[in-house]
Amino acid sequence: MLYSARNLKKTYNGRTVLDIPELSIEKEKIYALLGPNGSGKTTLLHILSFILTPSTGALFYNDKPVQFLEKALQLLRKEVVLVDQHPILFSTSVHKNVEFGLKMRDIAKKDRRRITEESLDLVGMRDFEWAAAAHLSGGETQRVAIARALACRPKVILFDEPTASVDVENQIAIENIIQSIHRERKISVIVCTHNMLQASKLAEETLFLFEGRPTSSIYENIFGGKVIMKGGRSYCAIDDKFLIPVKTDQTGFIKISIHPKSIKFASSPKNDASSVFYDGRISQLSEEKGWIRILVNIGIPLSVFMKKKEFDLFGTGIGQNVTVKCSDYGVEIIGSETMPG
Amino acid sequence: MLYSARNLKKTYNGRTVLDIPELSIEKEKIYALLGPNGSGKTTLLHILSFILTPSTGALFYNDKPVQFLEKALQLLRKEVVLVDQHPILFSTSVHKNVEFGLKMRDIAKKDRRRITEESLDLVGMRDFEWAAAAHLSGGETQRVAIARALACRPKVILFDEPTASVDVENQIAIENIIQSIHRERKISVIVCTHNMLQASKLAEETLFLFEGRPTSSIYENIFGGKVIMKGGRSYCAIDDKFLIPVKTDQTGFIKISIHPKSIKFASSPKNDASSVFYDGRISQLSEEKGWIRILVNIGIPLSVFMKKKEFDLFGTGIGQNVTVKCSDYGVEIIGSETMPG
Amino acid sequence: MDFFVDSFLSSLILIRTVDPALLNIVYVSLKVSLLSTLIAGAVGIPFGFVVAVTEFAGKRAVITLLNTLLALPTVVIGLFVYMFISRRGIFGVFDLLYTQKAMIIGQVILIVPVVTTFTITAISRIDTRYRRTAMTLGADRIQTAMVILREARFGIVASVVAAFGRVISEVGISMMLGGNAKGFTRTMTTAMALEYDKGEFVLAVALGIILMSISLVMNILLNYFQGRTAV
Amino acid sequence: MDFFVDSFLSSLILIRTVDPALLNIVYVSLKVSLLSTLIAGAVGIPFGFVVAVTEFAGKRAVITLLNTLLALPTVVIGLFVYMFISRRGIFGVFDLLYTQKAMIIGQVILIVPVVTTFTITAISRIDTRYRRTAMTLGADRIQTAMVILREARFGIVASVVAAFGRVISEVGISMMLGGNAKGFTRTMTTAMALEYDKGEFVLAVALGIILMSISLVMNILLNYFQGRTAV
Amino acid sequence: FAADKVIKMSTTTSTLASGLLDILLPELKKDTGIEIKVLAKGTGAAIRDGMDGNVDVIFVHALEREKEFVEKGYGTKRYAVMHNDFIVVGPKEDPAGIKGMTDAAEALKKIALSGSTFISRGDDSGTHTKEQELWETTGIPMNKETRTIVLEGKELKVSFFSPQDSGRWYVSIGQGMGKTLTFADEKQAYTLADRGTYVNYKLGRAVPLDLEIFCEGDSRLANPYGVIPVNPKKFPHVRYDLAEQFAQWLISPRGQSVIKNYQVLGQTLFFPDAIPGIK
Ligand SMILES: Nc1ncnc2c1ncn2[C@@H]1O[C@H](COP(=O)(O)OP(=O)(O)OP(=O)(O)O)[C@@H](O)[C@H]1O
Ligand SMILES: Nc1ncnc2c1ncn2[C@@H]1O[C@H](COP(=O)(O)OP(=O)(O)OP(=O)(O)O)[C@@H](O)[C@H]1O
Ligand SMILES: [Mg+2]
Ligand SMILES: [Mg+2]
Repeated sequence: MLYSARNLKKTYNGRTVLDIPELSIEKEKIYALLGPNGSGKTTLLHILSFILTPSTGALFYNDKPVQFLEKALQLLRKEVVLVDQHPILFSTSVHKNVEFGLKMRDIAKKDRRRITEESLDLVGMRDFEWAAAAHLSGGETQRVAIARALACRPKVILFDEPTASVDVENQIAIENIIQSIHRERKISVIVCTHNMLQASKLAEETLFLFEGRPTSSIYENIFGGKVIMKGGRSYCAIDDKFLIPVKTDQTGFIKISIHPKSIKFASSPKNDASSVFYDGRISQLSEEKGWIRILVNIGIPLSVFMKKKEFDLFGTGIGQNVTVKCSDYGVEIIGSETMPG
Repeated sequence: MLYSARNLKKTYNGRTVLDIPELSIEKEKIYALLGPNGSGKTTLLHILSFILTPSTGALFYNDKPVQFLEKALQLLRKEVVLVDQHPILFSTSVHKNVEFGLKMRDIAKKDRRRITEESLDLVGMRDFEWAAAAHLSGGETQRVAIARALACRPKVILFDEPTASVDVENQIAIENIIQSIHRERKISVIVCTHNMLQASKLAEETLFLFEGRPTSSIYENIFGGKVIMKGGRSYCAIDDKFLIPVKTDQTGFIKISIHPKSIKFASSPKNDASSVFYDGRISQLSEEKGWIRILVNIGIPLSVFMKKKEFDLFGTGIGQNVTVKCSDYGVEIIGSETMPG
Repeated sequence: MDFFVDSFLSSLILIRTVDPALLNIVYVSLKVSLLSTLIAGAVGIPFGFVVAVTEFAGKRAVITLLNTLLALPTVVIGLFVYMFISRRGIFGVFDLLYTQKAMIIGQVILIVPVVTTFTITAISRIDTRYRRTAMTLGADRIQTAMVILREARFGIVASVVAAFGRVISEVGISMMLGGNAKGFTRTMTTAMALEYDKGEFVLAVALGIILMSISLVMNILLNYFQGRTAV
Repeated sequence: MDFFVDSFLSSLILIRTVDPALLNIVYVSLKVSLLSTLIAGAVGIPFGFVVAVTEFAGKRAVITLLNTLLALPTVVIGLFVYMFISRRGIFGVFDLLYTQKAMIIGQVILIVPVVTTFTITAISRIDTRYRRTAMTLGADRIQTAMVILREARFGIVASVVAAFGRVISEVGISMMLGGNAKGFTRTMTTAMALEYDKGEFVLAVALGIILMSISLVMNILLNYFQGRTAV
Repeated sequence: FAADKVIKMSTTTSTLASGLLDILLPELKKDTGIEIKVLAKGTGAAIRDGMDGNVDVIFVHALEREKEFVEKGYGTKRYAVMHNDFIVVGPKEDPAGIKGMTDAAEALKKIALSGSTFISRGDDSGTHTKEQELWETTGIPMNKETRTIVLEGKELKVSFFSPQDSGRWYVSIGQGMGKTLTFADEKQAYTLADRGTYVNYKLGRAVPLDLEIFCEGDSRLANPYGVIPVNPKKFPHVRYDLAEQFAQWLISPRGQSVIKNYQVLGQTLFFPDAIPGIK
């Protein structure tokens, strides 16, 4: 195991923002870390990169317990580099920024120069080598930060939304870089992102966080709504229009997640006791390793995930109208909100 | 015209980062502003929101020339609000941040409270009203910044990558907010984004910037490669593998953009004098107002844009293999790079 | 070490006996120092703000000059002011020399550069996005300034604290322009200087201990107040 | 106004004649002030850094105390040091009193709080992301500190400039611990105080003008040097 | 070793400010090779320096305290070197009408009775001590102010005298002679000054003092200066032999004549006491 953790918690002023009973991350893989805003992704990456100390709990790196003491952490940090969500560059030149990690690793001057240039080339920022880092645009900054981390040639690299401000061309380039460093240099990677396509393109494994806790429910189709009763069954009413079946005794506002694999196409709307049917239109399709991700717009966008074979059976396609069905076993309650009611 | 500009330039230390000979932006529309990193999008938005003075040129707002004098600009700024690319929140509470614009507009205390709460509700940050703004996560910060701008109820609102760090659920919510404020309050909107789907979902008009200049070439399929000659024709060789036909006398490295509408499906590879054929696989499909955007992976991802009717003719779909053709009239040279040769 | 024990005990006796002369000295010290700091703040903070946020030709020269003025000796300030307010100076008719007003004038000149330079430093470091954000949200010049000053408050408060420390511990100007007249312009520091000249070291240090205690109390109050207004 | 013209002309004459006594005074002033500033920087910057970046129980108390020490009067420092280095003091045998070393000791005590508090303020304002970024890139404690100090350099240089201004213009400690002995411990300020005592106001101000000119030159050099190392 | 013949001397500011030492010390060096590191300060602080063993010799004018200094064993012997005299000065208008008076005490009394402003040095210096003595002989009720301090563990009372009901007209400023004169000039008030400083401020400056001499010549107005080497029995490190040599030189015909011939603006400031009638 690259990382494992037990009862890891981070608390700020009494609020627990991260609470991980159990976590295992394997070596030499690419993980995607997903979760809504504020779910603790950045906090977790900071702990895994040894720049934040958890409030309680045990963390193991390469099966050895991590001692949260500066001396010990310094050694570990030479192997693990984080690219921040909103990276900052030191107020020097782009060159010096990228060279920084190499200096810290006592690389010879000649090699430093070469590696710096190579790294900048990778992210297409070689032209800016001698520019003042402070004046770069948002995307340029993010790309230099990636080059700076790559230059360190770490064993593990953690990316916190690495392409959030990066343009389409470089987004692809960076995704390719991530894949190639993983393939060629056997670097372990964790990428935190809100871009589902990116996650499924890159990741071999996926971790989901919700309100600080790892969750099995896929981070998709998250909706908030009010519990209502109708015909002896309970539903979550989204925007007072869409009724999603849900098993609950709660009342008031809840947050639900509909598992994308649990949503199925229905050839014709027949009365299925446990399901609800919705008419919609396929607005997006993408292929992900034998699976198809389908965005069905039923008024709200539903993400559906099915095997390519199953999808092909239906003979439908982009821009076609379909009926989908949803049953309560695929709906999970992930939280109850306190909202004005 | 909401905005028009002539010969607008912004220069930093002799480098012209924005150079707009002519620009017109209509009232009560949603515009998308697209362009690669460093193309001057943020710079333009800063000028349009009257917080940056152009180096030279004339800008008109509501057909009146803009005087870049503090007194005059202050009045204009009450009508135009910008949401920054990496917004900062004042180091007070979330509530005070959102209330700030209202205070500046001398809104009564009672109304301030109501509007603040409403705005936070819109972006789903009501629970954080009394939190310290400095400690919010990336996406939370971005959402509060949007609420802060919305609370001002401006006539024009400029968003600089508003959902870059926002989670999927709230991304949709924010897109809906942008559409509804535009529809209901007749607010003019310019959204700068790298997310093509977002742009096509929201925008009625699209502006492209490349290296500081407005360009007709759609900001897609941008590749860099070396010019090579083969059989009396010139090609741009990408990754030394993919040959894209191009009309040029240049040598060395160039940057090209392949117009997505110029790429066509080819039923069978026949020898067409001016075209080159590539085999690929459809990895993504999305519907955009009667058009289909197709991502064809030929080793590098090609974006293809065709009428739904045309696409349907081919009877192909997601995950299918296709042959596409590309001819030099659809390829534009958008720059030549100085790269180590 | 006996000396410090002596001084400490003496300071306790001084405080316990509520010596009216001492009370007057403390009162004059505090009044003059606080007024000087207030005025210097009112002048130096806006001035520093303007220098920090505007771009103009001689900006670096102005900052260099202000840094130079940090080295203005009290004797020079004293004589400079003296020349204007002495009986023969152009403001002689106002009979300012050897009054608390004269001390305040001199002290303000002494600390305006301190407040100004540190305000400039504090504000320069504030991300320009704060300014732009305030502006786009509709803030006028003054309101934008308030936002920036708020963000730079730690630096600015530090500069004011330093300025206060500078004047309450200052002796040259108080002596030259105040004249150390007993009951009128005698401050803790001029009294200390006098006791030192007399060779009454114990008394001098006892007064110093009282001065430091007062300064400590003021800083604790400020700290408490700042803590409460934070966020 | 004649007075200032006179003083200015006198200062020119003083400079032109290259008075060796004057040269010595300037030399002593600069040597003592620069050494004091150097030592205070070497003590105060690291100390301020540690206070700023570490979280510990008494942090606010330490800062409050440092702020209080900004109000330490020179008389108190003078006497304090005197007690230790006077012939009867525990360090009496080293015969430090009335030497430049004694002046430096006193002046360092005077300005360490200045350097420390302003270093703390400058560093506190630096975004914690700089620290985290340096750390994740593999910087050890010292290297991380250097990054943060670099980012806070304007504030820190400002504090050192202020400290230098404070000591070169300072007279109390120089007088009490140096003794204003001609050729040994006479500085520009103690010479000014003496001229003032003699009633030679013109000469006092002339010396003041020279002092300010030297300080100006130093600041211009520093500005130039800083400009060159920026970016 | 010429460089090694350096001794330290604490003295009152008047000897340095008057310029006397600037004449005296080069002559001393020429004759004896002795160099002197001069530390000029308030009378009290100068004597204190001797008591703490920080200097090798003191040169002050506070007769009573000098005697005490020797009695307590801090100094070996007091050598009377020279004197100058005190004068009562005041504004031209002479509101108290003391012009020409020779009895200093009477003059002060008139100032007090007329309520004219009087500036007191109030710094326990030789001049201040003299002023307090004079006030006591006027018969005007005196105000005694006492402060308790702790010295070497024991409580000790320190007292100051000033005329009673003097709140408005009697200003105690606790500063040196020059500053006191300047103060009196500004406020157009009376004060007791030593002649040397007065002459310097009256004649030596572009803008002379606006004060006149009204009372002089009273025998009580004499201001004697003494030099005392610090006692090597108390402080073995002091350079007693050089200090003694310096003191001997001062009272030698050579030293005495240098003092006698020192003039500022045609005025003799100090009168030698060791050898009467020296030229
Ligand atoms: N220093 C802090 N003090 C108080 N609360 C904090 C602090 N840092 C983070 N938080 C809170 O902890 C929660 C988790 O933050 P974190 O940055 O890990 O979220 P995230 O999953 O990265 O979100 P995003 O997708 O928006 O980047 C947030 O609600 C945030 O407000
Ligand atoms: N103050 C400045 N000084 C020098 N160069 C600057 C400054 N501000 C911006 N630039 C440069 O101007 C160019 C345009 O910047 P801008 O921020 O407008 O780009 P952008 O289109 O918003 O890019 P991104 O998609 O990365 O946000 C960039 O190359 C940037 O380096
Ligand atoms: Mg995050
Ligand atoms: Mg931008």
